[in-house]
Amino acid sequence: MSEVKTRLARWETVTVFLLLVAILYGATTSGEDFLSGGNLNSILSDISEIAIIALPLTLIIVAAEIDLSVASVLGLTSAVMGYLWNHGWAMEMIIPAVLVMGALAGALNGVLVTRLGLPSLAVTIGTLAMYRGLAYVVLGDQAVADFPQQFTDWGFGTFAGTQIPNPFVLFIVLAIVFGVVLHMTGIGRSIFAMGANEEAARFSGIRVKRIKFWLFVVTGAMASLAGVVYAFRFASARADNGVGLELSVVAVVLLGGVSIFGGKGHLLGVICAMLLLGTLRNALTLNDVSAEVLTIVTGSLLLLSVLGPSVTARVREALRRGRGVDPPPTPTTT
Amino acid sequence: MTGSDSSVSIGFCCFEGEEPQINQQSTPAEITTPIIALKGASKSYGAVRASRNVSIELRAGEVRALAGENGAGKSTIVRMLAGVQRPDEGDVLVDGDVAAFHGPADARDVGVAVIYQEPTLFPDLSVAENVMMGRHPLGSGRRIDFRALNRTVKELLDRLGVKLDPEQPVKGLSIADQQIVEIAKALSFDARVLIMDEPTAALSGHEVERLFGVVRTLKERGAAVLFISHRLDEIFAICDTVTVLRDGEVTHDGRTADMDTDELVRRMVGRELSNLFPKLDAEIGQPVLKVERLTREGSFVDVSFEVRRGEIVALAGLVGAGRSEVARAIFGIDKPDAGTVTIDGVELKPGSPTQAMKAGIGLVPEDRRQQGLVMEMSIERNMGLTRLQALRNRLGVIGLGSEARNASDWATKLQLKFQKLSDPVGFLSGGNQQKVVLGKWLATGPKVLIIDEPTRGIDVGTKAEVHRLMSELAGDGLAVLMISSELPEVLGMADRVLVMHEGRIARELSRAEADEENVVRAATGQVAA
Amino acid sequence: ACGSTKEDTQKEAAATPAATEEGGAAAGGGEIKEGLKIAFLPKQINNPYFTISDKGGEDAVNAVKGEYKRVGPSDTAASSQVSYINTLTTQKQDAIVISANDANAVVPALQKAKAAGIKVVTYDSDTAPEGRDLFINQAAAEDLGRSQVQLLAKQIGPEGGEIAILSATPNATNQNTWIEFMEDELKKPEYSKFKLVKIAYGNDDDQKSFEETQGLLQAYPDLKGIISPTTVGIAAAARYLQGSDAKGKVKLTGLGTPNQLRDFVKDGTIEGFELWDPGKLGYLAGYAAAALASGTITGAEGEKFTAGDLGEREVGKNGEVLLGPPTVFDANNIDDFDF
Amino acid sequence: MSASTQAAPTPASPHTTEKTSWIDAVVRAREVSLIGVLAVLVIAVSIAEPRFLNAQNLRDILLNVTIVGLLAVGQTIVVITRNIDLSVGSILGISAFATGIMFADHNVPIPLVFLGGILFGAFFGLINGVMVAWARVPSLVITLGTLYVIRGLDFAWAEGRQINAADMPDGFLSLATTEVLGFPVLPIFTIAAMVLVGVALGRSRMGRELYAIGSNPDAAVLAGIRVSRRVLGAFVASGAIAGLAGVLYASRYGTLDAVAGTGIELAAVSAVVVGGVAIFGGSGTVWGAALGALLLTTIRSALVILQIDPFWDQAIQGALLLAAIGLDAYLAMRLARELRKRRSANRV
Ligand SMILES: Nc1ncnc2c1ncn2[C@@H]1O[C@H](COP(=O)(O)OP(=O)(O)OP(=O)(O)O)[C@@H](O)[C@H]1O
Ligand SMILES: Nc1ncnc2c1ncn2[C@@H]1O[C@H](COP(=O)(O)OP(=O)(O)OP(=O)(O)O)[C@@H](O)[C@H]1O
Ligand SMILES: [Mg+2]
Ligand SMILES: [Mg+2]
Repeated sequence: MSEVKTRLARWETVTVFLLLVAILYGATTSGEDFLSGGNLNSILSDISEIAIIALPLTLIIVAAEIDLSVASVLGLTSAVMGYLWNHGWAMEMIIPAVLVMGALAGALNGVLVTRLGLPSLAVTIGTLAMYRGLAYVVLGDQAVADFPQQFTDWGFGTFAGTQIPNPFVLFIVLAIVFGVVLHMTGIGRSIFAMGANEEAARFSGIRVKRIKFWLFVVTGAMASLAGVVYAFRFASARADNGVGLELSVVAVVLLGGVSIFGGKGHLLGVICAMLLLGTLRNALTLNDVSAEVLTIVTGSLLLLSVLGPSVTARVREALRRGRGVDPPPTPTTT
Repeated sequence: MTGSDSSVSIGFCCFEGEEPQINQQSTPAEITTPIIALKGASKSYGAVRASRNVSIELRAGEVRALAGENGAGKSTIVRMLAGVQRPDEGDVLVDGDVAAFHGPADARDVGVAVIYQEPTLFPDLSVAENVMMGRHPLGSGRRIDFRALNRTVKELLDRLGVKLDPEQPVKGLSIADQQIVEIAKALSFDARVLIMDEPTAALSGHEVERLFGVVRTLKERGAAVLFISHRLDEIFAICDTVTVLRDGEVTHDGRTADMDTDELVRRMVGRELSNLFPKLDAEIGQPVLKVERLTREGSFVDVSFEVRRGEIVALAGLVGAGRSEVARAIFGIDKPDAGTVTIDGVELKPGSPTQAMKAGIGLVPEDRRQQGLVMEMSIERNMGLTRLQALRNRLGVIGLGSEARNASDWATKLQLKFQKLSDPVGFLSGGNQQKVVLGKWLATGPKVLIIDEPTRGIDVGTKAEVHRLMSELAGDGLAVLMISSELPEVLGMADRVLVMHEGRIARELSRAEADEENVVRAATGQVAA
Repeated sequence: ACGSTKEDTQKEAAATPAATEEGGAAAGGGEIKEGLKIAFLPKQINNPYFTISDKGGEDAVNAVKGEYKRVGPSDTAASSQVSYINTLTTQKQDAIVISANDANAVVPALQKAKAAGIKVVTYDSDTAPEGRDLFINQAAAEDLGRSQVQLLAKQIGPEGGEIAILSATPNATNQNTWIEFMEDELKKPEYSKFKLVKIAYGNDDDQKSFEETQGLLQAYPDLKGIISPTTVGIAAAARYLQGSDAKGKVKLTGLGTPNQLRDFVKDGTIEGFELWDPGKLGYLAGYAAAALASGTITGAEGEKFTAGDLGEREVGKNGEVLLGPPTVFDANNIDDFDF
Repeated sequence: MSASTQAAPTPASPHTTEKTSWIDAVVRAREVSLIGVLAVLVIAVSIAEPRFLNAQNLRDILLNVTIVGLLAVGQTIVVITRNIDLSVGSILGISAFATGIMFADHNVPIPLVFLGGILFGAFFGLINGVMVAWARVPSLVITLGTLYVIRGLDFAWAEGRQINAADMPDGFLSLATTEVLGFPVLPIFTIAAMVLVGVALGRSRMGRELYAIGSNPDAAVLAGIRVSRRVLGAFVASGAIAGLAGVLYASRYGTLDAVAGTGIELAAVSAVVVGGVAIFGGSGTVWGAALGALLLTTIRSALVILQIDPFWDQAIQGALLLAAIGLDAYLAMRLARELRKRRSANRV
């Protein structure tokens, strides 16, 4: 198989292709509406929080773990922000405080996963419920909406006269940082190694537990940051902010070609996937496609993202073999 | 089962209450049609042609060896005979007729039992269920009769002469015991053909003897056996005939009685091999690694020894004696309960591989697929994993091509056979994978290298190369701690031999004292240290 | 105080939708324009209550020869509503009629829509006033809150007892306002024998509401009555009571639709409950949006507009238009209604 | 099969007696410890609030566990094979809606509705199964995808319609309230399913093969197990059970729209995890899973009856789930240590 063909067969490439198709679809069916700056702005701002959380979650999934509690940490952050604001804290104090809180929430996940050796899926289903519950404990049925104007303006505003929303600019900066860490540093290499084979990583002297722990901490902090952005962007802090967002984020990461089994993936794929999802949903809504169809489209894309590579591989295999039988997976032996 | 007790002997348990279908009279193997055979079989994995036009026949009452270097295509033949894979070209013949196996179940149905090279057990299930999976004895209402199941398996294990509880989950068994379960599994049904892909790799001499006993019984009963091993003495001990493979092709097919080890090796590697254990004398210096009273509950007790510059110390013993556990504890994978490890006089923090690496320890683990390598990662990245710090440039980022440079240096030094350094390491053959593991540790410039089973599952040619390397390294002043279950290797390579028995160092032998008898006696606990 | 709008004249006026910029009082009595693009954005697209109300909205928009459209999320998250607002803004609708999931979270997006010349009408659930031009109020929150207490008190009788509330989500704005008024009403001396023991939240989820009802009865064996000011909650509570020993003994009232509760009224599980006609609510909202978008009104207090069959309506304080008092449904009249 | 196997007298196998150490007890007694926790909980709560133990409340707990317990049973089948089925909530939802439609629009008789609901669920299970087993794609992703897709189909089908109790026959609705010998009818379905699945998993070859697949999928292939077919079957079973759960949901709650059962998959997974079914396959039983569901339901009920502030509900439930899996891990660790000790004892 030639280099080009392998590259073409990579799922990330397919994602880019689909993204282009989605843009083309939007542009041809909704014309100037779709291409207007304002619409670009709403595409980008709609995915702000998902995008921010998807960054650390990509790392976590590459490391063969998962964190389903992110949306609850986002909600808890919103709730605590509202609570502290009601209690007269200055916003300049609240932001660092909730980021620390998010990091602590992530640290609890990390401790349970690395020290007690619990499966992260189970742990974070537990903290998913617990953190959301704590959000209700903190803020109850209140909604806090009187955050200072300059902060909410930032959340809703655009960057230096462009149509790029401020939160998205924040995302771009973070994406560069995460991209470099994952793909160009020793930590990134370690994450890939432990995702593919944790034991071998340990035997190579990689501090698997420590790195995993910090991944959870960073994920918590980033989810918290997304919570801050969310609260500002909607000028509203409620305990139920971001309910159910975790599934969208996981969907985006997987759609971006990251293997749920760990050890494989590229951040660029994930970024393409979220642009794809945002663009497609926007283009469809502009064409008055209903919410249920959007749900179906999201789900189908996710299915496609895993079925596509697998089915093409199997078809290729069958063609090559010529005999058309499906071989059971074989333990590779040498 | 009670009524048919007398008819049940090793290897022939008829759980369905039927009579064994084995041909009881031992007809001369030459005249009969082969029970199972491959005819002109070829098989490729992508670009790798693992099997080319291979023909091999297994006849009743015959034990046939399959010999060849790593990657020669032995396991591929096993997989085709077992119905795991179908040949791309050519056929599988059963009793002379073309058979289309659609899966392992089809092969099993015609009486083919297989012990695969890789363990194929279900860790969560009991020993008994592992042995009898899919063939549980049924009671009323087609429900499984667990009592009958456990009893049957118990009987089978007793006949194999092992004390294993059939109800115990496989999870907690040692590798050797797991291998025994594999063997029991293969023998548990009415097999006409028994195929064993390196069954002895994890077994001690005692257990190997037991296994051979079983094989002989089977042979007398008229079964055909295919036996694969890298230990050539075993081939000569048990096999009547041998098929030699090189690069996927059959290069020789004949009686073992008609050849000797040298010839076999020559046919396998296609060249003469002079010295299998080229241990050079090195200058032995100051102690580097010092282990004192190291203890880990349930694994080993009170282990103390030292290794000096330029010295190769072998840790010998039976499988399960706790040698690997000592290595893991020294390197910090496991935390010992008591005792200390010092390098050049500096005590290591227990349970920290990172610290051990900093202090200059390297560990080439026994299981290279699980512990040594990340299979889907490229060769260069695998080699770089131990040197992530060193590969950073000023910006803290891994520089473009720095991994490739690091890897290609060592690939050259170790004469690695590969296509591209960016290929997944899983593309390499076993021996070459082992070299990658060695390379990734040598790249760290260690003072002490612990090598656990340096040549497990490696063919003779590569073995010699690995030994040459170890010897050279010691010559350069490296302290080497070698764990090995192969006696010739221990005797040939070591300056000093530490023999472990049941978690303790039973005896220390100098190179001069170390001979086969001494080591075996100590390893089996016949002498106190 | 301007004169009535002449809804019968349907002239093709080709003015830009964002015409009306005269602040304050009367807009020059214009006519409703044809071809107005009016979009309904309910809290949740598949909620039956909104299916009914938006049907009324559609009737209104069709009556004024506008272009009706209905979009919305399938969950109740405020954020999903925002992306719909943005899309509607991009599409340059003339008016958006919205029932807000979060009174504040949608405001910035609505303000952007308003800045683009789109009129915003809220119905059923309001936003902060700066987010919209008009709020079509189904019933004054005060009336609604107090009347439910009155209804229940009448059913229980003067001896009083413990009562509980089964609400929707803890964050539901309209429910919370009503509950405040209920609590205030209960402070009156005539209710001294009544005691509000618990506010439970069924999250507008059948299963949760059902289990919460059951929990209330277990935790408070002496419970005399439940108020559930949400259609999902009252149906679930009725269903639980119907199958339990407490049927008829524990009184249940609140807000619900006649179709949903007809059986329970007939078998005595519920004596009476109340609700406005959701279809009329949507209908009124549709007309209000059309009037705003045509520039016949601006949303100032005292302005009047004609709302089809509902006749003339006046804009009240804070830009609110009141639908009217709720209807009380009981065994005698329930068969007269079908929604 | 063989009569001789049957007739064999118990040879009083000497080894069975010697190895009844406490570890084996713990291994086998996951269910026992769950029952213990449950007992402690019930006793503690009823000391604090005696009304907890009244008949109506116990009946209610049983009824409440019916649906999530059923889903947990189905989920167990899938989890044992080292898979997961996140789409059960959506399958339940669409099957509940289908139940409503069958009654409201087509007057289908009750037994046929049950059958229809089950088949409906099995159909979606089949789709999941085909994708997981044939395309060999991780089930977490597949079922996350079908969670969306099936819910979307449900929305599209319902178009905002709601089916009310009035649209369904009384005979069907009364299943939720009638009792047989003081025992409510609805949970009987769950118990029947549990026993059926429990026996099938524990004592049939097919069931043991499911465990084998979860324990080591590659080895299962080599052992001649038809892995794809079995995994497919597990998903069909899980789907069918979710379909049945949908019918029961309709009977119990009586109000049906497109959001029925949203998010219930997490409750089912929680129950399975608390019930000691290993999320990585190969071990666990439906009894454990059902007890896990019962425990979680009882906790919920206790929170209500103890009049805990509703805002604390979710937080407490999450914390308890963490405690349950934490305890589990602790026990497993003890077990491993004990095994290690036992090995060293064995050699001497
Ligand atoms: N699943 C696979 N995919 C790709 N290549 C494979 C696969 N299995 C085996 N090979 C390649 O086929 C060749 C023959 O492999 P095989 O496992 O039959 O060798 P072997 O003789 O059993 O070696 P060893 O002694 O190391 O076990 C090797 O080059 C190996 O790399
Ligand atoms: N897979 C396993 N799971 C649990 N315990 C094991 C396992 N393998 C080995 N052990 C235990 O660990 C101890 C040491 O075993 P190990 O086989 O590693 O020793 P060794 O002397 O290094 O043998 P080897 O020749 O396999 O390297 C023994 O008590 C053994 O029972
Ligand atoms: Mg092999
Ligand atoms: Mg070892």
